[in-house]
Amino acid sequence: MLAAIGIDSMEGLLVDIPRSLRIPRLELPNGLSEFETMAQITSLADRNRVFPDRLTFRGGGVYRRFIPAAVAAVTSKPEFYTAYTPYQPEASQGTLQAIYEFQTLIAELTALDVANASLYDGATAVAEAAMMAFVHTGRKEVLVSGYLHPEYLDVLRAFGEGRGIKIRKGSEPTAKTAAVIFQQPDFLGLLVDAAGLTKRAHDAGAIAIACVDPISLALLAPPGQYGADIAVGEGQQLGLSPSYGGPHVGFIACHKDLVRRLPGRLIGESHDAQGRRGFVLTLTAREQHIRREKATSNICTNHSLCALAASVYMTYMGAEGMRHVADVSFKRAHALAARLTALPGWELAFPEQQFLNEFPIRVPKPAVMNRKLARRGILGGLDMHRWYRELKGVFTFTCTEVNDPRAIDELVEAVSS
Amino acid sequence: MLAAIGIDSMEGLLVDIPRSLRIPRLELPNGLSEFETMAQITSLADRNRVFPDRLTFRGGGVYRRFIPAAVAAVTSKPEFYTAYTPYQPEASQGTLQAIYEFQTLIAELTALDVANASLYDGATAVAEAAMMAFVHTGRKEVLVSGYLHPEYLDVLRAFGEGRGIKIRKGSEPTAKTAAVIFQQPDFLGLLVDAAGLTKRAHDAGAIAIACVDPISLALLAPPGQYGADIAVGEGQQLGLSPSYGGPHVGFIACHKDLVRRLPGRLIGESHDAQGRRGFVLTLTAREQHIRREKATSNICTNHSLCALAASVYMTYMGAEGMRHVADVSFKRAHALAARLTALPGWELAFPEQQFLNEFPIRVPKPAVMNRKLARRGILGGLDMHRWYRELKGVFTFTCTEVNDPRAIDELVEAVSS
Amino acid sequence: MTEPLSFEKSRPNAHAPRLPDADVTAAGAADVIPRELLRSQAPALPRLSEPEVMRHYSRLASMNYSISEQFYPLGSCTMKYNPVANEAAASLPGFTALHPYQDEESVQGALELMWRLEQALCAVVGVDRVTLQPAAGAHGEWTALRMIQAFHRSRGEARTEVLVPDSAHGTNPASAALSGFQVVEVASAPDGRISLADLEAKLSSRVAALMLTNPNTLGLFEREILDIAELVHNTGAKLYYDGANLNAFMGVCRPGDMGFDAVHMNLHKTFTTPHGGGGPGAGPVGVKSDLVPFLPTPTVERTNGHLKLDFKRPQSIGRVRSFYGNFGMLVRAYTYIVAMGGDGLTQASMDAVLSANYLRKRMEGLLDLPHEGPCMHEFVASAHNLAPNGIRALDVAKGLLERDFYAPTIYFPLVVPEAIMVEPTETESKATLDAFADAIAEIVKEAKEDPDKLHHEPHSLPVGRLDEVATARRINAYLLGQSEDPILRWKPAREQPC
Amino acid sequence: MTEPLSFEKSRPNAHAPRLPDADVTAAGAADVIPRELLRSQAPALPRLSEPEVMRHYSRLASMNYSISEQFYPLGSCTMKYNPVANEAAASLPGFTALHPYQDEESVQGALELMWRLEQALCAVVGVDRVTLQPAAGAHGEWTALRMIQAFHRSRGEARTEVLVPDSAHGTNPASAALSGFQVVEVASAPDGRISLADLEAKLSSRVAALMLTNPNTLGLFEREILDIAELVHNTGAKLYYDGANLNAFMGVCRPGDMGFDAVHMNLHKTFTTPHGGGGPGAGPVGVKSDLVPFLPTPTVERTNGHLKLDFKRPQSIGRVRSFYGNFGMLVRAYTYIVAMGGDGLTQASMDAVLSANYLRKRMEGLLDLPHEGPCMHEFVASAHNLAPNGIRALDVAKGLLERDFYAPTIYFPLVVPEAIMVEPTETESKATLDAFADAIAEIVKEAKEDPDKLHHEPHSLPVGRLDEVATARRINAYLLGQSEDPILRWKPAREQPC
Ligand SMILES: Cc1ncc(COP(=O)(O)O)c(C=O)c1O
Ligand SMILES: Cc1ncc(COP(=O)(O)O)c(C=O)c1O
Repeated sequence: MLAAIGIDSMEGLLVDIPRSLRIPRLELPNGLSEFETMAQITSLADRNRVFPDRLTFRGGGVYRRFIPAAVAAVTSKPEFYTAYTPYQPEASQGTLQAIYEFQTLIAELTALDVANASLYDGATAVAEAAMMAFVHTGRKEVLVSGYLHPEYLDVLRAFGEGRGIKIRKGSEPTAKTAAVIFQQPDFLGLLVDAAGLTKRAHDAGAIAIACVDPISLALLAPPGQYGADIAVGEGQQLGLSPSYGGPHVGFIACHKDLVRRLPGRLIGESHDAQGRRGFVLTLTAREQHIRREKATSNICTNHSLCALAASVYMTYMGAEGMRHVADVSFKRAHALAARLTALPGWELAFPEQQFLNEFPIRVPKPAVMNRKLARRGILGGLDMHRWYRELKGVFTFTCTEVNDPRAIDELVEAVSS
Repeated sequence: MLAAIGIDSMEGLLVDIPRSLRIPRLELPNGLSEFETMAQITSLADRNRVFPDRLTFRGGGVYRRFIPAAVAAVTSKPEFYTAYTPYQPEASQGTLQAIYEFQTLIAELTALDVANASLYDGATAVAEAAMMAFVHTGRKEVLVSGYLHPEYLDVLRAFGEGRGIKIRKGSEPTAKTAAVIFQQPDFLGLLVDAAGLTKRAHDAGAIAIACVDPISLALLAPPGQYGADIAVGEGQQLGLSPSYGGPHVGFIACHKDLVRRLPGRLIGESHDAQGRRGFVLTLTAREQHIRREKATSNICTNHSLCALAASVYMTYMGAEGMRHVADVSFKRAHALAARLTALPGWELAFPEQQFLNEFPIRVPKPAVMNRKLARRGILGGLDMHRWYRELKGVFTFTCTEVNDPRAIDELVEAVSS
Repeated sequence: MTEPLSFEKSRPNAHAPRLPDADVTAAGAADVIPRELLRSQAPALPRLSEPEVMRHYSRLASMNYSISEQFYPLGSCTMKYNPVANEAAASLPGFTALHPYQDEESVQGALELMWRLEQALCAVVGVDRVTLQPAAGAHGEWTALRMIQAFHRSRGEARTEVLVPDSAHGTNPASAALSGFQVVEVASAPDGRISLADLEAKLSSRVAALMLTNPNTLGLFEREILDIAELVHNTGAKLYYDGANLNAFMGVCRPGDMGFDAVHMNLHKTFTTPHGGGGPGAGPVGVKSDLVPFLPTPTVERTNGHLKLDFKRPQSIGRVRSFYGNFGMLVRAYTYIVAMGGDGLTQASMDAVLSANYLRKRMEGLLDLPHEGPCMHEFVASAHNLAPNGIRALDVAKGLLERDFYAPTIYFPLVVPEAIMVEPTETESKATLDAFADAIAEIVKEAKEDPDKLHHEPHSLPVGRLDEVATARRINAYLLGQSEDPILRWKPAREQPC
Repeated sequence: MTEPLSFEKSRPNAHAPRLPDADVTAAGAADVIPRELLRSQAPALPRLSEPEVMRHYSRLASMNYSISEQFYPLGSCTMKYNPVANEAAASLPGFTALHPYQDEESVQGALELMWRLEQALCAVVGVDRVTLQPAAGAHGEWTALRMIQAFHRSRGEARTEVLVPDSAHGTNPASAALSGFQVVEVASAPDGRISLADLEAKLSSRVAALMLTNPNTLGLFEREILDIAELVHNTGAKLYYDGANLNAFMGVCRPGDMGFDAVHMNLHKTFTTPHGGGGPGAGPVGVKSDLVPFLPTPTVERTNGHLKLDFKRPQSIGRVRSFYGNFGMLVRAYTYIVAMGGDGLTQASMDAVLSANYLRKRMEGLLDLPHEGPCMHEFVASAHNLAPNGIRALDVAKGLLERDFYAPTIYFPLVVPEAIMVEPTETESKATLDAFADAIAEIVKEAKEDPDKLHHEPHSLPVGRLDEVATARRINAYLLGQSEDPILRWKPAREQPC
């Protein structure tokens, strides 16, 4: 090829690079065969401890759930995972239709008008929603009510700081408040008065942002039902493995009045000259590649493949299936709570509040409990004291359809032994 | 649908089944969810002990080798694994071309004229070859020379018995001999005088059948080079996992004079009306669906997907790659042999004979050796005494590219401790 | 569009894969082994980089129809959906990494799975024991016939004939011949079922067995199966069941109860192991007690929880293949059985029969339906009615390909002219069945209005109709030494030295 | 042919998946939770059997172009082959099953991998530390700008402007704005490189940073990078490197040595993690020592073999996302780096530059090449020369689709009219590059001889050119309340009660 280009060595192509910048070599070992590479990577994987699904009672934003084999069978198709963002619609209808279906699924689940193609995760979804409210209302304060996931709160703060948005804890919006953000169920697993918070936000002319658990929406009132303006959340439970925290997928849906403020990709229905239906990237005037510094967000690459996984999951489960696992999770969590509170020294931290399948409970021996459980192969509850000074000795425990009754017995036995 | 058919219950469709034959229900438990099913299957898998590749020194017809991730990435494509035998060529060009390439790869490897689309395994491949010789020569005796894999020999006997073919051990063919069968390298890993055996077979007017190790053919003289008429073998080493013995793939190739006697599918090149090249099932006049009792074999479903895996492997490795792993295996096996024979009481069982990467060695403590090795996570040599009275205390050890030098050290240390 | 061969894409300077080095001090093979034992010419394998290899096979894959994308109503082949969980189960390292010569203690899970699968299959077909070793249906047929042969021989009877209906699948007579039997054909009666009269005429003390599938290849249940069994047994012969059509009545009735002595099952049909473009499959064989002593070795035995392989079976016909069968396929089939359960398997057969009858109904007035219904899980139609338009079953098949459906089995069974054998299976929705029926209607219309158009279909596939006759002719020329081109393989331009 | 939506395929009586029952004695949610907190209308999700779900997505997949099947010369996106071993590595249960809140002791392997990846990336780009948390390039840009902002603030400087070249990618100004900066554009010089004069004019004590990619989006190396760095640093501003083009010179030179203070990398470009049809990616950010205190939390720290997550970083900008980044993507990228090694990465960049220049050469006389070569890993051509024929860059792109190639990036960068930005990458063979060049030649010929034919391409894909304007218009009507059809989603006919 050099000859065809008309030069006699690679150097001829690197002439623009100042000599002083050239390095002799990369300070990295030489390459390895695939076999040796996999041996090295596998040895790293083997240095991690894997707790079995059924004995995992820890949640806190990432949950073990049944993942149909169908999900990986779809997302592992190279036609999906090795394609780029669908810039050329005629050659990308597979991805475009799948995302259009995802947008519909999320809109249905949240009972809102429009959802986007995906965001990075639940945390950045909360932050992007806050930015929407900030721009929409022109107000510089965002209220966070109750126990929002502490990491979501941190990310929200980091986003706010750049643009000088004040993030405050509280649920009493004023004329300065751009948005009220609440999580349903909250980080402790407890149900909050979403409708009430929404009303208060609206009364103050603020945007109501609900951060929701997608599985819970098969049972609980969706944001659209109580009038929230924006719904965001983390989609990990929709067919994605814990994977040490990522990649997962953030989703965002909103009322039609806010659609032009949405961050990220939007897919719309279209037609060709022969009247055949097709799908395209649309409303791009919101996006960075068109609007540059005036864009609603800087997001470009998002989490398409994770959104695809979530679509496969929701399509496979259907409304009945999701409702079923949500209800099974509810029953098992309540059965576990009953078993635990029957033990000496164990009591619900907020006995008067309802929960779904994750609940905060005060335990007698916080210091040793999880180490003891780990010895039995159990991943125990999550220590809330790590984030909340006021919750000393309080752990949240989670149950889903993967924690069979025998697993619950094993847990109860282990903590009481 | 019942209504459309014009009946009011399923019973209307089962009228031809005598009442007396109807059963109330199947004596099986009810179905389970995918999650519960996988839990049950996984618990069975967990009841098996997996020895790491690098510490597996046992062969005997099934070997651990590096399998490129590319193999599974191809064979897991539903377009390949959920298709049927390519009866409709226009809608099956993917499978047809892949098999045509497999036929070419095997023909190249064996240096023979034509190979078929695949057989079940190495054992039935040997038997099918013997049947070819039986029909072709009209002679009723088949000679087996030296250490043919004992299970291949058993299968050959079972095939022969039906048709009254005498299977004899020996290497002195007579006018009654239909074929001489030998394995190169033999079951003990030793090299045999393939050329001499072939000549003797031909001098007696018999067919020479070589049972070969496909990886070895990157180094060793292929059957075509020394004039064997038929080459058969087991393709497991070409990208297939041990999988407790199957599914693997048998291959068969032959001299052009015997092509019409070949069992199973053959793919040929063809063209459509526009002159576009395509591939089709051909010479079907040999096969059961056309020739019925006069067919060359009864085989119908064969091992296509395994043949595809082998094609991907050979195409990925190339001649250089296969030669490289064969040579690495050779060197490591000889290094291991040298290390072991240096130990007191260890000696090669056939010091005067050459071997490639598997060799028979006399060990001092046959009764306890493997149990001792297993405790160190090592799958030790294979006890030849199980099959050969004369080989008391003799084990075969195998090395391939997966047994790194440290693994060899661990083995030597374990046996000498 | 067609794709070049991997050999044609080969580039001498393509990145070869990185591979581990020996890292030991030992001479190479070339320096140790005498030259005459070494290879003189390197095989002309393609040389491609990993990206090229992957793209090559991705493009080939996209040239296939498969049940993952198309309706595949291939009669007699039971192309039902293959649950993805089967694949997940079969790829567990606890199964794939097992060496067949590991000690029994280290493979108890694998043996337990095989044992449970045997129990489940016994329950479904109503037999006493099952061997899991045969690699496919034909292999199972041969295995069973060998057992029947051994049974008769053990009683000093040299029975040399096997009866096979004229509607039987080709593997039946072929398997009989491969076992050393003479094949005697039994005629079908006008109603498509086996002719009892002809059967009686052909039965004798020379007969070792009658091979039958039920429902037969026309999709019709052999109503007189009990009389047939009695006739056969009265002559001391055995009744063999070709289980390719087992999907018709799981949970409804059992071959064992019908009087069958030996039964093969196609796990790659009834029990959803994938067909893989032509295998691997698995063809377990179930037998009644008097054939049990002749089962191939080894069998899996279970004594108070502990499992072992039994090689000591004095009357056994011996080994029918290496190791223990297509284990990976057994894992898939067992996974399917656990997930479906007795209730699910029964429902599957019911749905399969319902789909077939619905589709058969929709064929009325479009194609000939030579036999009276109801059918079981499949039915055979005929394109005979289109003969006046110069349209054959083949043209109907190609018309379906053009319309994004795989074609039914054609020209089988041989007893029906222009046969079109349709098996929809239980895993297809009514919407799909209707779309298929509409396509047939469209084709029949086209056959009558513009037969020539149909003759030239398909045209939107990678290739059009291929000239198989020319291919056979060219191969012939090669085999007769009149040409250098084998046609059955690509031929390298020149050889490279090793 | 187009495919119905999953919603349109939905059947009320489809087999719902079997799911585990609760098997505990506890009341259901509906009986415990007050009605007003419960859902009143079930969401209208599709109801399909597993076979239908799988076939639906299989058919959608077959409607995509992807690098697994097509050449994908999408400029600026580095669509190189994704090694399958990456996927195998990332799907090891030892990685996928880890809960982010497991104790450090139980995830040493994961932390070690992250730590090693950080070291490797430091070596490639020449920085002191790297944060692996950003989920994509844009997220990395914003993260870096926040660090630079924090750096200036920590020194009591309120710098409010960020300079961005007019050739920059849209995410650059967008990220700057999202961090609260004013964006000031810097012009390109006629040779396509940044104008030093304009840069000097725009630089001031208000400037926090200059965002630059090198080679720039025209594929040209910024020759005066050292002068640029000096100018920027003299005003106390930081120099930011947009690493989307890092594939151009791995092992040849390093952004850190050029004077860049902060660098983001797109692991989904340079380091072969798949693009997934639009993510997930990963956008780690590397920084020089004076920005290290501001890295987001947590960082991975290694003290004599033991790894921990460090959350106590007083000057940190805090968290930029939940947990520790797109860990699964980090596994893939690290696997690639181990397999390639220093030698392999260097060779990759060399080959990428070679391919780009070869293809650029082949474009001579076919398309305009507005800037002088050599280029680095990509080049920008222009369809301006076809304007007289009424052919635009868009038409050339569609013509390529018709010929089974994905299209280059078009209309970017904005500084080139009718831009066609081509990045072949190192993983394509010469044969593929030639085929692409031939396709361009054919298209240019068609453009001159029969432009109208080209205007109507593609016609052999599932759909032809789509009317994006009509789509926008219809959405507008919906947003203005003039229509009920959102266009941005499928709308169910009627709601089902819960
Ligand atoms: C009726 C019948 N019998 C036997 C067979 C042979 O089964 P296999 O292809 O698995 O050898 C088949 C399958 O083609 C069949 O349809
Ligand atoms: C030059 C350049 N900068 C930044 C980005 C943004 O990266 P990402 O899409 O990962 O956010 C891209 C990728 O589109 C790019 O090409």
